[in-house]
Amino acid sequence: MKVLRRIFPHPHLTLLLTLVWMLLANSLSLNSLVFGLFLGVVIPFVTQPYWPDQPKLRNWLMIIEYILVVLYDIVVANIVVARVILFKRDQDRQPAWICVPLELRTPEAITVLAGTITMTPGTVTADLSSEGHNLLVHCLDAPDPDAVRDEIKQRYERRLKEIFE
Amino acid sequence: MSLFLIAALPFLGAVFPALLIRAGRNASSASAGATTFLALLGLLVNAPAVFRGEVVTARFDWLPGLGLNANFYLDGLGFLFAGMILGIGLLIILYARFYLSREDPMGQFYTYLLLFQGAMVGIVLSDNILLLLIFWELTSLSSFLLIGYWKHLPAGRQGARMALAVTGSGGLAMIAGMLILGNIVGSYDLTVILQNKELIQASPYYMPALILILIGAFTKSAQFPFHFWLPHAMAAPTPVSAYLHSATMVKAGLFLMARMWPVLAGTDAWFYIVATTGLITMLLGAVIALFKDDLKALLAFSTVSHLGLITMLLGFGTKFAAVVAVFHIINHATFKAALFMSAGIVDHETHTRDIKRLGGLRHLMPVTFIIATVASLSMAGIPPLNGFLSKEMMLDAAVHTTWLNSPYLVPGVVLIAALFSAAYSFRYIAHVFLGPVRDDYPAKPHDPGVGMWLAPAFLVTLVVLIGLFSSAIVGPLVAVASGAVIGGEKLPYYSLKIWHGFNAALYMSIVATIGAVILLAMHGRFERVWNALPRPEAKVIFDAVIGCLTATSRKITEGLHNRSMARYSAIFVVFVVSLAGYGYYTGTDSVPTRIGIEAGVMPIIGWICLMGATICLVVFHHNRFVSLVLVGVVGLIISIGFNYLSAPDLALTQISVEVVTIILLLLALNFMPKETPWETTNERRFRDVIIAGISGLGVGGLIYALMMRDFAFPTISEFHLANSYKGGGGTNVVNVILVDFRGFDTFGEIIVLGIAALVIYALTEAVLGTRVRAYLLNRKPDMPQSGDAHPLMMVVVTRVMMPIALMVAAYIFFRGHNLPGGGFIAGLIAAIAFIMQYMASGFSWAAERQKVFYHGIIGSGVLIAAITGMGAWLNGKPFLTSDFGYIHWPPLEEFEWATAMGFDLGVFLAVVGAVMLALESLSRFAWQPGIASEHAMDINPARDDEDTEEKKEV
Amino acid sequence: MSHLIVAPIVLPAVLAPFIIMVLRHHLSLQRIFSVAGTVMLLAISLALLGMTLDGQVHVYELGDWPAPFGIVMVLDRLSALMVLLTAVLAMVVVLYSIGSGWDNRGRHFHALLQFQLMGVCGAFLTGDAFNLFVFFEVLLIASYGLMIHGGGPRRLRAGVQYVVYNLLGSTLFLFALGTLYAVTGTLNMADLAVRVGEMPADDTALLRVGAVLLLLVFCVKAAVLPLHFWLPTSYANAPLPVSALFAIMTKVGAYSILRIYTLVFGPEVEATAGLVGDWLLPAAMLTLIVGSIGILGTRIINRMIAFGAIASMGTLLISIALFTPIGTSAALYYTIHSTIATALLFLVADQVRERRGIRIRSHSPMPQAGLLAGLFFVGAIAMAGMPPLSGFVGKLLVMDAARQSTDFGVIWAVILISSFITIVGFARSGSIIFWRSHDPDFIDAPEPEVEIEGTEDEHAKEPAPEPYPGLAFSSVFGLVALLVLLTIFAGPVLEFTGETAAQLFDPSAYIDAVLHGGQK
Amino acid sequence: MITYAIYFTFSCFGAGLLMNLYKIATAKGVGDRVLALDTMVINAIALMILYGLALGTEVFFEAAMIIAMLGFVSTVAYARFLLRGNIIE
Amino acid sequence: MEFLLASAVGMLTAAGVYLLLRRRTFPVIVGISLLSYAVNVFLFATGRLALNAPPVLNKYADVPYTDPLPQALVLTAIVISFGMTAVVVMIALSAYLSSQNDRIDMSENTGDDV
Amino acid sequence: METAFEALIAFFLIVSGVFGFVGSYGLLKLKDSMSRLHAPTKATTLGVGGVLLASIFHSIAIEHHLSLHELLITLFLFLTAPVTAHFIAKAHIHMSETPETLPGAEQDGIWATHDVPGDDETEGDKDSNA
Repeated sequence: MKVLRRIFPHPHLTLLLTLVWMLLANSLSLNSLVFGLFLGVVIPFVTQPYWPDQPKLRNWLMIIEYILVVLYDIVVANIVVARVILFKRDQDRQPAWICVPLELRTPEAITVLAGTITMTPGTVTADLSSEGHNLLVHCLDAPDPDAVRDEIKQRYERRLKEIFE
Repeated sequence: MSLFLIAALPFLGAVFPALLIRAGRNASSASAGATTFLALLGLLVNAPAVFRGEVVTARFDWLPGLGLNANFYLDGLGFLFAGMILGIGLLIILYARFYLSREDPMGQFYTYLLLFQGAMVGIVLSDNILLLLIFWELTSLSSFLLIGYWKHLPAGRQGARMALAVTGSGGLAMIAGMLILGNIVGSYDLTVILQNKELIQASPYYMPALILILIGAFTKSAQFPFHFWLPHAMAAPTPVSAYLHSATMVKAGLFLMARMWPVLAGTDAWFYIVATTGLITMLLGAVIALFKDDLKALLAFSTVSHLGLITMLLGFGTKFAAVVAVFHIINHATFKAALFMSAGIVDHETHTRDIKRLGGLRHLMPVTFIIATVASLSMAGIPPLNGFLSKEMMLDAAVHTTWLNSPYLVPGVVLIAALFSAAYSFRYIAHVFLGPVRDDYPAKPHDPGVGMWLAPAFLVTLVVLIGLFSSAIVGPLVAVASGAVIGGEKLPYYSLKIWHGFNAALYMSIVATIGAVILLAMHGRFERVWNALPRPEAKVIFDAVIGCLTATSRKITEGLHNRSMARYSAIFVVFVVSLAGYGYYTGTDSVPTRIGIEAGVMPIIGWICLMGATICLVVFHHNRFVSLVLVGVVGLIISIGFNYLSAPDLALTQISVEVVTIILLLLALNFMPKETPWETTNERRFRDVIIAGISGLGVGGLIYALMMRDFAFPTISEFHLANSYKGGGGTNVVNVILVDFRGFDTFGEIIVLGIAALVIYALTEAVLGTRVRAYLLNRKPDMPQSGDAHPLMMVVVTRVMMPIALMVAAYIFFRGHNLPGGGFIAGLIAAIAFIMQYMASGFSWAAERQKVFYHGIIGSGVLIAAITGMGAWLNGKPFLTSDFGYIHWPPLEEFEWATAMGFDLGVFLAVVGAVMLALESLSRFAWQPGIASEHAMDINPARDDEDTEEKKEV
Repeated sequence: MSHLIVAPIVLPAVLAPFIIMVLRHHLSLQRIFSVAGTVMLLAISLALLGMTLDGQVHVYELGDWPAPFGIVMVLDRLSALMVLLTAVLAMVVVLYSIGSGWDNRGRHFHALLQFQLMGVCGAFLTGDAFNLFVFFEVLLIASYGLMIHGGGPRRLRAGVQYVVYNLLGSTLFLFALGTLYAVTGTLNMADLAVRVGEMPADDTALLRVGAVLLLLVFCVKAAVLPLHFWLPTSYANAPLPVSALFAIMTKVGAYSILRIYTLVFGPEVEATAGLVGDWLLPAAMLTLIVGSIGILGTRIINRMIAFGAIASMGTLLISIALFTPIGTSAALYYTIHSTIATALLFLVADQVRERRGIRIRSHSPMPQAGLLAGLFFVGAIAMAGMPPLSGFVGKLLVMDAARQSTDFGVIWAVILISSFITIVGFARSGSIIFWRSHDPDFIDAPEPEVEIEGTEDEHAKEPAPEPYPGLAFSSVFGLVALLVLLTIFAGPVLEFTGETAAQLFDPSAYIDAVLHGGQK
Repeated sequence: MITYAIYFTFSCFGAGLLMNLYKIATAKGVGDRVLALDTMVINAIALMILYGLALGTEVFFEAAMIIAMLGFVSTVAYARFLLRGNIIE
Repeated sequence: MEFLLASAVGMLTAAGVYLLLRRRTFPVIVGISLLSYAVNVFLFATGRLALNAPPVLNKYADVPYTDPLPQALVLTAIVISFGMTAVVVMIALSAYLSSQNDRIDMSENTGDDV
Repeated sequence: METAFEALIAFFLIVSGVFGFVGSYGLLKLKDSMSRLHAPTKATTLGVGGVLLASIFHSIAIEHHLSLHELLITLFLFLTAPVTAHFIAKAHIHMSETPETLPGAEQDGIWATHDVPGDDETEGDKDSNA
């Protein structure tokens, strides 16, 4: 097991990389699969020192759900924000800083959360607090900052907590 | 003995004194003497042949391509001079042994002396004027060393430099003259030239050749107006003076004139130039000599005067005068060498050469007195000494010379010169040896040991003997030598007797002698007048000229090369553009043959972006950071442009290089000022804009013109397109060109990259080894720094990105042969993947995880590329010959292998290693104690949970 | 097809990475390998020279691709001669650097030196214009590293100028190559020659631009006025053994001019008629004059010799600019001479610098002053073209070759006058450096200490590591011996250069060998 | 239909590029310039894919992918420079 | 299209030359990079321009290809100029750190003209 | 079928065009720089995403082969865009904001960008919270 662990330090990563390879090769041939797998094994092995203590992912279904939620939010938020930019007068807009307290502790999870916040238009993760327990988020137009915060915690953080911890 | 050996002996022998000096001064001087003696012996062996009228020759083809051959020949003239050079040289070696003091490096002295002797012998024996030139310049060089022998004396150094400058430049003029001469005749061999008098004198180049050669001769023989170097050369030790100024160096010019006499003399130009110069020099030297208080200066100017005399004789162009000249050369050598030696003895014993401080030495130094007196009287032309003989003949020749239809001018001037000549000769005797004994000599004078006076005594004996038995002793010598001078024609009538009866010459002699006595008696009065007279001091003028030359040179040099890069670049650009324009406008231009591609909206937008960004870049360049951002924009657009214009490989390369370059520049900018000050004037900026605009127009116009025309011939890339797959096994032609058709370029290119990294590394090491390190350690950032150097998000993202990026790199690498990509781009991507780690997690954290040294990666990359290339040798194919094939491993599909892959792997490794080494080295500048962290992220909430858990456990 | 032809490039290219990889921390092993590599290079170059003696042009087709589609290395007399010269110079410089401990004053000296050799040899051997560019870059970037070897503020600042100027030159090179390719569609020199010869007469303007630009690139390398500005500062501030090695770099420019403008744009090519000779000759004369004036007008030994190098390039280029076989023959002889003489002076100057600093002023006497004075004297007379050394022979050859020119009077005057200035300059500096130090009145006349060129190696004031002074001196003596040999055997050498020139002026053999006969 | 859509999208992104350029030229702070450059990169990616789509070729894909992958490195480097002065520490 | 490219090359050259004539090392280096962009595009354009004709052989169709050779040359040139830029940046930085002076001219102290 | 696909492709293209434009336009229009930061995310997500989707459909419908590698670009953008935005935001905070202009960071007291080591005040905060 230990040997196996040493050879496959990051099984998820191996999978991901093989997928990336297949995408790169843009073909579903045996050759690319074998080669992708080969590289998928070799590269994590080489880069192992650069990614110590990898998180363990628990809930695969949750991941898919999360992705779908985020994609949906992105589309919706895009439209909202586009309206704000195009049609709202600048002085009517109410930008706001909000502080999102974090329950997540894994760096990976925090990163995913922060990334999600940024990628959904209208909010940008600006900073982390000095001990990493809060996220500073900027809202393009948030008449009610607290609602935004609650939504973030509800929609994303909760799911991430399930996935990562 | 072969002439080669005679000429070579002094040079060969020159090694010994320097080496043998460790064995003692005697050994050193003995070796010099022995060498000279051997050479003299060798010369004498040839004497019978010479006196029979034969010409001894020795030929060796040295540089037949140029006509410069080591041809020597020995005729009467050469024999005379060689004999003088070697004979007096032997005496000088003896004399110098006792003259030089213990502190003087005697080995050096003899070495120089022998070098000089060899050069002189070479001159007189050369049968090739180019060879003669070599020896000629060699005498200048070796005399430079001899005159400057006493390095601690400023006079010596200056005198040496002056002598070198004057005689050397004369030599240079002579080179031109000789080349012209050779060009006229078609050969550089003297024997040939000497037979072509008519050809030479008829040539339109006769005058330039004559003047140039005479400049050489005059400078060497200290003729007016080049006479001034000679007295200053007196700073040399007396043996040197005695040698250089009696028998050798200064006689070289005379020798040359005598040598060239058969072909150059006989024209009006020759007469007026040479004779007049000689006449002036003779008079001038004689007058100045009388008023010199320095013994050696007196002798020096007397030498100048006598050289003038001989020059004048040669200039007369008559056979008789030529014979007299030869005769006087012999006589002058004997008495002048003796005089210099006697002056040296006086100096050596009394520690002064100032005539004003001397007098009455005849009692204290009787031997020296006798030597000096006899020699002086000979110089003054008193019978029955040899000086008298030749002087009489000279006067005789002068009397028969008309100068510009005036029969009296020459004799008149000659008479005055003779008068002064006699006067200074008498003064040498009267003011040094006669008179009362003084008690204020700087040292207690007495006669020196026999070693010192033996040599001058021998010469003085000769003076007397030649005077008495001239025909017997030197008659044959004069005959053969003069015969050589006048070119083998019949000798004129002359007689080397004391008594020629009462003739004009005798009367003149008598007048001169009596006049001289009177002049000497009134010397004090004349001296006051002389000192009051304003007269140009040659040394001052010379120094001023040289000083001016130096100062001007400095001004030009420093003015031109003022180390202003901006100016250098501006000159570069302007020059290049204007010459290119010249090239264009002198050629014929055809009309454009191609129709351009219509530009769509997108290219125009891209163009606007590019132009806009470039203009902004120039406008905002004072803010360095902004200029870098704009460089990024420019790079991005160019990369898109490459892609748009069907160059995907270029686009990939451009964008990845761009990223690395930006990182590099930002790393450097961190330590540099962030602003460029406004320091140029508006005019300068305007000028720069003009220069830049013109160059831009030029380049733009050029490429436009090129693009609008078809190739005049089919391009070679058609072959590449046709053979890329067949011969190279790849469909991406660009890549196949890179790794196969032109793999050698790529090989060079990765080496360039590798060297760049090495240079950066070496420089980092060097700079961090100096006080810069301390500066950097104490350096406070010049901009406020934020917290959170290694943000969590970045770290996490790069951790995910890195394997993916490497995957992409691998993909780009493997597909490169068939699709856009390849080792280079892959290498850059991989390098950037690593750089991301450095940027995100910190230098020390990332460096700690780096197990392989970048040096090794670079080296192995280059080696792999080279070894792949050399693998072809095993197949008997040239370097870098590639091979490829297909492998089929069931159940996999067939796939291709190519040796080019190995080469590309080398490229990949070299690129990764080079980029990483460069960036790592640059990053090391920023290293400061305390910034290293064991953690990749500054803030990691997971970590303090662990901490608390640990605490709980405790 | 002998693999030996590519050996002068592959050998250092393999040796240098090996040194970097394996011997990075072992100076003594580095030295051994560096010397061994150079010895081998010398042997190879001798063998190559032997191969060319029968007058044949050898072609090596890299990657087995026929010219003009692949890259070829071409070995003819000229390239063999230049490679040999490089190897000889390298040998001396390597030994000297070891002897003087210079290689220990920074990192990677030997690796960079080997790379430099690779670049130089490649430039001499290649038969492809773009490949020439690549090798130029190889030798340049190695030279950047060598030039700043050891560091020091002034040297580094001079290094910036040097690099920037040469980057300009490289950029220009690419412009030139692009133009030529766009016009002719080829990069192979022989193929270029063929195509240029067949160029339609009514479409020459762009070709001419390309030819001029290319010439200017080489003029930068050859330090022709007014493109010589990179030279004085960089040579004066580089470590002196490196400057000695750089003596070959200017020759690369001269070589390229000779190669391209006899082979491709030869004197009889109509399309580019009047482009080269018209101004190269005056420019060369100006170079000579400015160089010699510089010798007299500077107060720093290094810089003086740098100007000497410029002056000698002037003489050399005068001879090249005649574009006659006899002129070229003289130029080649002078090339050998000037490389050795320049190197010699730089090495002597390094010994002087080691003992008393680099400024031309009086100073307390230094150890071994007599020996150094002698060596300096030899170097100076060689550089000034005084007999008996090869400089004089070379000068005579050049002047003799110029006889056929209509402007021979001007050329002679320029050569002779600049010789005069050079002599005065060297006499002045030599007497100040070596003689005046013996004058009690002048010893250590206090002078304000300012930062000047060359004195920058403050580490040099520390006890410099000088493990084998004898080795340093013997390499200097080696150069002297070479000068002497070059003088004595001037006849055979000139015969060879004459044959080389003949080969150059009859490019058909070269073109034939490259385009048609390479495979045989 | 697709052709017109492509034209429309081209012009949108093209206009975007021009606006970015305008921003770069006129922005007051350096941060905005970096931001504009970043936007430019994104627009460029979109343009490249669009172009590949319009021409039906995949040759543009790699360039777009590499820009997507590496573009951020330079943006981060710029930002890091503003933050810390030193981009690798 | 040709005109656009030519004018862009001209502009880059002009900007590069202008910056090259500045007196500090940094703008000069930036100028050199611009010049190398210019020359790369120049060299690229010597193969004449072509749209949608990348020199990647198509096994299935007979399509036009642009001239691959200049592209290969430009690739080499880009790499080389990258190496050169890296070196010059490093030397300039070291020079600045060693002498606290980033002037590219050395004329403020000619050394021997005291 | 073909037309439906074409319509779909066209739709995606137009959507992406609009959002791409809005992204760049927002950069100009919005007045405060923190708000401007929001604009590029539009271009990143729906702008580029739309084109990518269009491209994927295009390859399926018009060229009749499955080509999913456009997804990679999305992957990269989703990975990198937040980091870029984060950094630019941090740069803004660093240069234009002070701890006072931002909301408090609750128990951590200060935001990481302002947490400059060596600054006493923040050090103190840090200690009290640790």
